[in-house]
Amino acid sequence: MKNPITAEEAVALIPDGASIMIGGFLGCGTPLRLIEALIAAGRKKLTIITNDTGRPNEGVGRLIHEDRVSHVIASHIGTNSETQQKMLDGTMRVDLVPQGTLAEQIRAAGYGLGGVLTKTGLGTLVAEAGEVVTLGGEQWLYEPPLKADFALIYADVADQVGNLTYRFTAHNFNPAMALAGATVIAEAREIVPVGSIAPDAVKTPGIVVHHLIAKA
Amino acid sequence: MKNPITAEEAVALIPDGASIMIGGFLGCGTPLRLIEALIAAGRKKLTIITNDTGRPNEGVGRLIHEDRVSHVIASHIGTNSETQQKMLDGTMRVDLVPQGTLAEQIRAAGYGLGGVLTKTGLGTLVAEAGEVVTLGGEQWLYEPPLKADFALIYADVADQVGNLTYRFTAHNFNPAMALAGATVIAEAREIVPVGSIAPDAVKTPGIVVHHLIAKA
Amino acid sequence: MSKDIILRRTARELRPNTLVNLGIGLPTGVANYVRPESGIFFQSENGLVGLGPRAVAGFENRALTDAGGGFATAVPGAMSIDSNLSFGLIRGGHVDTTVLGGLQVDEAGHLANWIVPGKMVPGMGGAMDLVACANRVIVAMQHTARGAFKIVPKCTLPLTADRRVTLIITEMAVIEPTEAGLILRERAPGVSIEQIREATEAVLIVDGEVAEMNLAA
Amino acid sequence: MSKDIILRRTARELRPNTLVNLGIGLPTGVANYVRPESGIFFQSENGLVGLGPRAVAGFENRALTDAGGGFATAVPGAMSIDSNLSFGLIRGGHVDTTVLGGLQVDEAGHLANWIVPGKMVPGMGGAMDLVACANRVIVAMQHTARGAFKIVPKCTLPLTADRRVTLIITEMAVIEPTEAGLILRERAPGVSIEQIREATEAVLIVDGEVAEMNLAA
Repeated sequence: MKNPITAEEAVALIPDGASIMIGGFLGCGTPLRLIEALIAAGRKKLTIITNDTGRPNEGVGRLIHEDRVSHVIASHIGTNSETQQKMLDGTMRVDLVPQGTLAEQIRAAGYGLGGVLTKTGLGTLVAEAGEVVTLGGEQWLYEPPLKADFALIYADVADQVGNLTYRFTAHNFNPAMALAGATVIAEAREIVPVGSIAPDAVKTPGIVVHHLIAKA
Repeated sequence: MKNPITAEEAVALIPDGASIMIGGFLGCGTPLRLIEALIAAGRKKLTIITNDTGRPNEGVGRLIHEDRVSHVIASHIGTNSETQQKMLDGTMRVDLVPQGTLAEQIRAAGYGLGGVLTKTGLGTLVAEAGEVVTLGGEQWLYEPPLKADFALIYADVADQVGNLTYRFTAHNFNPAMALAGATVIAEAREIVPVGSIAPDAVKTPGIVVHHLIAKA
Repeated sequence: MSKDIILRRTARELRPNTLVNLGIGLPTGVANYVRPESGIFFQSENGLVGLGPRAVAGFENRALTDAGGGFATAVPGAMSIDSNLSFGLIRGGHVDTTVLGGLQVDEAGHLANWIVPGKMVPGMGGAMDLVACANRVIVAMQHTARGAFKIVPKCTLPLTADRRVTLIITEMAVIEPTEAGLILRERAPGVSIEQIREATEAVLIVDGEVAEMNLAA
Repeated sequence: MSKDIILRRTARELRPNTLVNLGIGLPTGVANYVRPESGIFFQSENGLVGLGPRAVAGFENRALTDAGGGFATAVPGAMSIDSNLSFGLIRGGHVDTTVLGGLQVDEAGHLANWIVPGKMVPGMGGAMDLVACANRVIVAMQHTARGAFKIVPKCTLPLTADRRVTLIITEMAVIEPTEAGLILRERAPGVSIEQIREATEAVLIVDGEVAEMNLAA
């Protein structure tokens, strides 16, 4: 059983400069209460690993707007002009990664695999920055596993041992990130008693979730 | 929508000498009707990729007992003395692969990845037969993707477009194999109308399933 | 209407009972020209097989969005997928056809559609996976960009993949990239080969008859 | 009873609120010595987090089996997992402790438990993943096999992994493999250091006090 903690207590565990995975896709499946708590707690110089950076001053974009991020690893920042501007200014480092590669790099870290071998990015700028290897008689782009100090997850339903379900397109990066953070903190729409979620419906086992945020 | 076909019609698509992935773990989640149909149709010289080979003359063991298999790729054959005997006799080729590596090799094929990088097997007989590579500054055992001509899947519930769910420990290799066969044939405990399975509960999208067997 | 021609013609390329990914913007409109009984499922790479039309106002669900972040719906028989399975379907060749817009396509059939260095840095999102790995890649776009050529001898913008795309469909023409170069396959009703060549910087090969586009539903 | 000593002592090594994998055979019995309020979840690598006791006759479910193929149960809060997630949990270090039997363990702390070449070729199943990747590997086994040494200077059987196991627990002793060699940490009640040494072919290092095993629940 998890002990309920507040979003404030959870982010107190996160130091300045930490690397943080944040679930969500343009705000869908993004742990918004944890993001606001990070801002309220004054955290800064964060490295964030996330699909996109939301929209200006919305979702993950709140952290960009409030200048809390020094480094972004993402696949798409086209919906956030502030992220693009800081990247072009050179005031924030942004590494862009193909979305499928990013998802597999995160999974590789959580699943104890040595990285990703993909055709995606071969013959492009992405391969110039990466490592092209020949394995099994074919060329592949190798990308290493991607870990983080923390993973902030948004779930639909959580039970009291931390088992998680996700809803529709709010799955996205959350299930993979839930195994790839050294400390995993989950925020859920709803918390139910143990045994309320059928074993076949659980998508993340509670045993990998370190902290579950109490209801708002 | 799929057109219902019988198990007999399905195995008529499979030639002698084909490579076939078969889901299941010691008979749990194994497509037994398709196995019996393969035997009845006289198929032989098959290569089968499967976690284990069941028990003597049970589950996948039926194919071993009936001498239909020339090559097995599996992780464990300790429960089937017939498989072990044929391996020691040299009358059947058996390649043994660590279970987690086998699962990822199958997934890699279905997911378009170049193979698996794992610590499992380093410093053992498995690594002597494989390829040890240094990537990201560490040693890994590389194993290539594993495809097959056919994948035979056992699902719990299927809808009429072929969406599949699995039950408890009957998931095992089925979800990964469902993406790794050039032709995917599914057998289900129950078939329900489209829309009867909630989108969050589906584990294999029907669009990757080529044939769904009619109820017995 | 030029957009209508592109959408109608592209819809005819989709194959029954397959998985199709439509890019943000113009390609999204292709769905309106596909009959429900086709058995085609649309993938939304953010997490759905079986994307339906946009949600009607009042029935939005904040957990059901499309790849552009808009409120979406799901068809009966839809499946929620995480990003790993979503891109597994793409990289693994389970997406039969992807339809994307383009900034440039060249004589090698290479597509550039993700960055204008120093000016526009949106990131590649899912485009590189889609273009490198989908079975068939259709570039559906306006033939020119406010007078500037988009079908060029060699892309000057960074490529999305080193793969040759399957087909280019514009309001003027259907062009097939091949090993030999760009073959002009079809022309829009009332458009001449000469007009297409004028709007195209790349060399277009005419190989036999250039049929008029069939735009029937 | 010797088996009881091994199970009781091993159970004390499991840490609250962690994921634990118990091998087929003797290790399975460890679960009977773990209190439900410990927050420990048992993994069955064939597809479950939250394995419960064997099913009672009449309430078996053919879709719910353990890694040995026996009819099993699930505890409240259990999760069904496919083989990929199951081994992701193992390789990714989410399994805190695995308890396995052994054929041989040597002075380097290496374990051999999957093959007797030419005689017994069961295959490694999940053993190699578990031994190479679980956070902690406990070998729980009889000290000797019908008189033959099992704790040896160097394994003569093929290794399961090149990783040093965490602890060896037998009915006679608790032994910790270290860089310096095998350190004798504890002895079973009534068993002398001399008796343990006689039953052990490998060199055992005695480094300070060798306490008597605590077998309290």
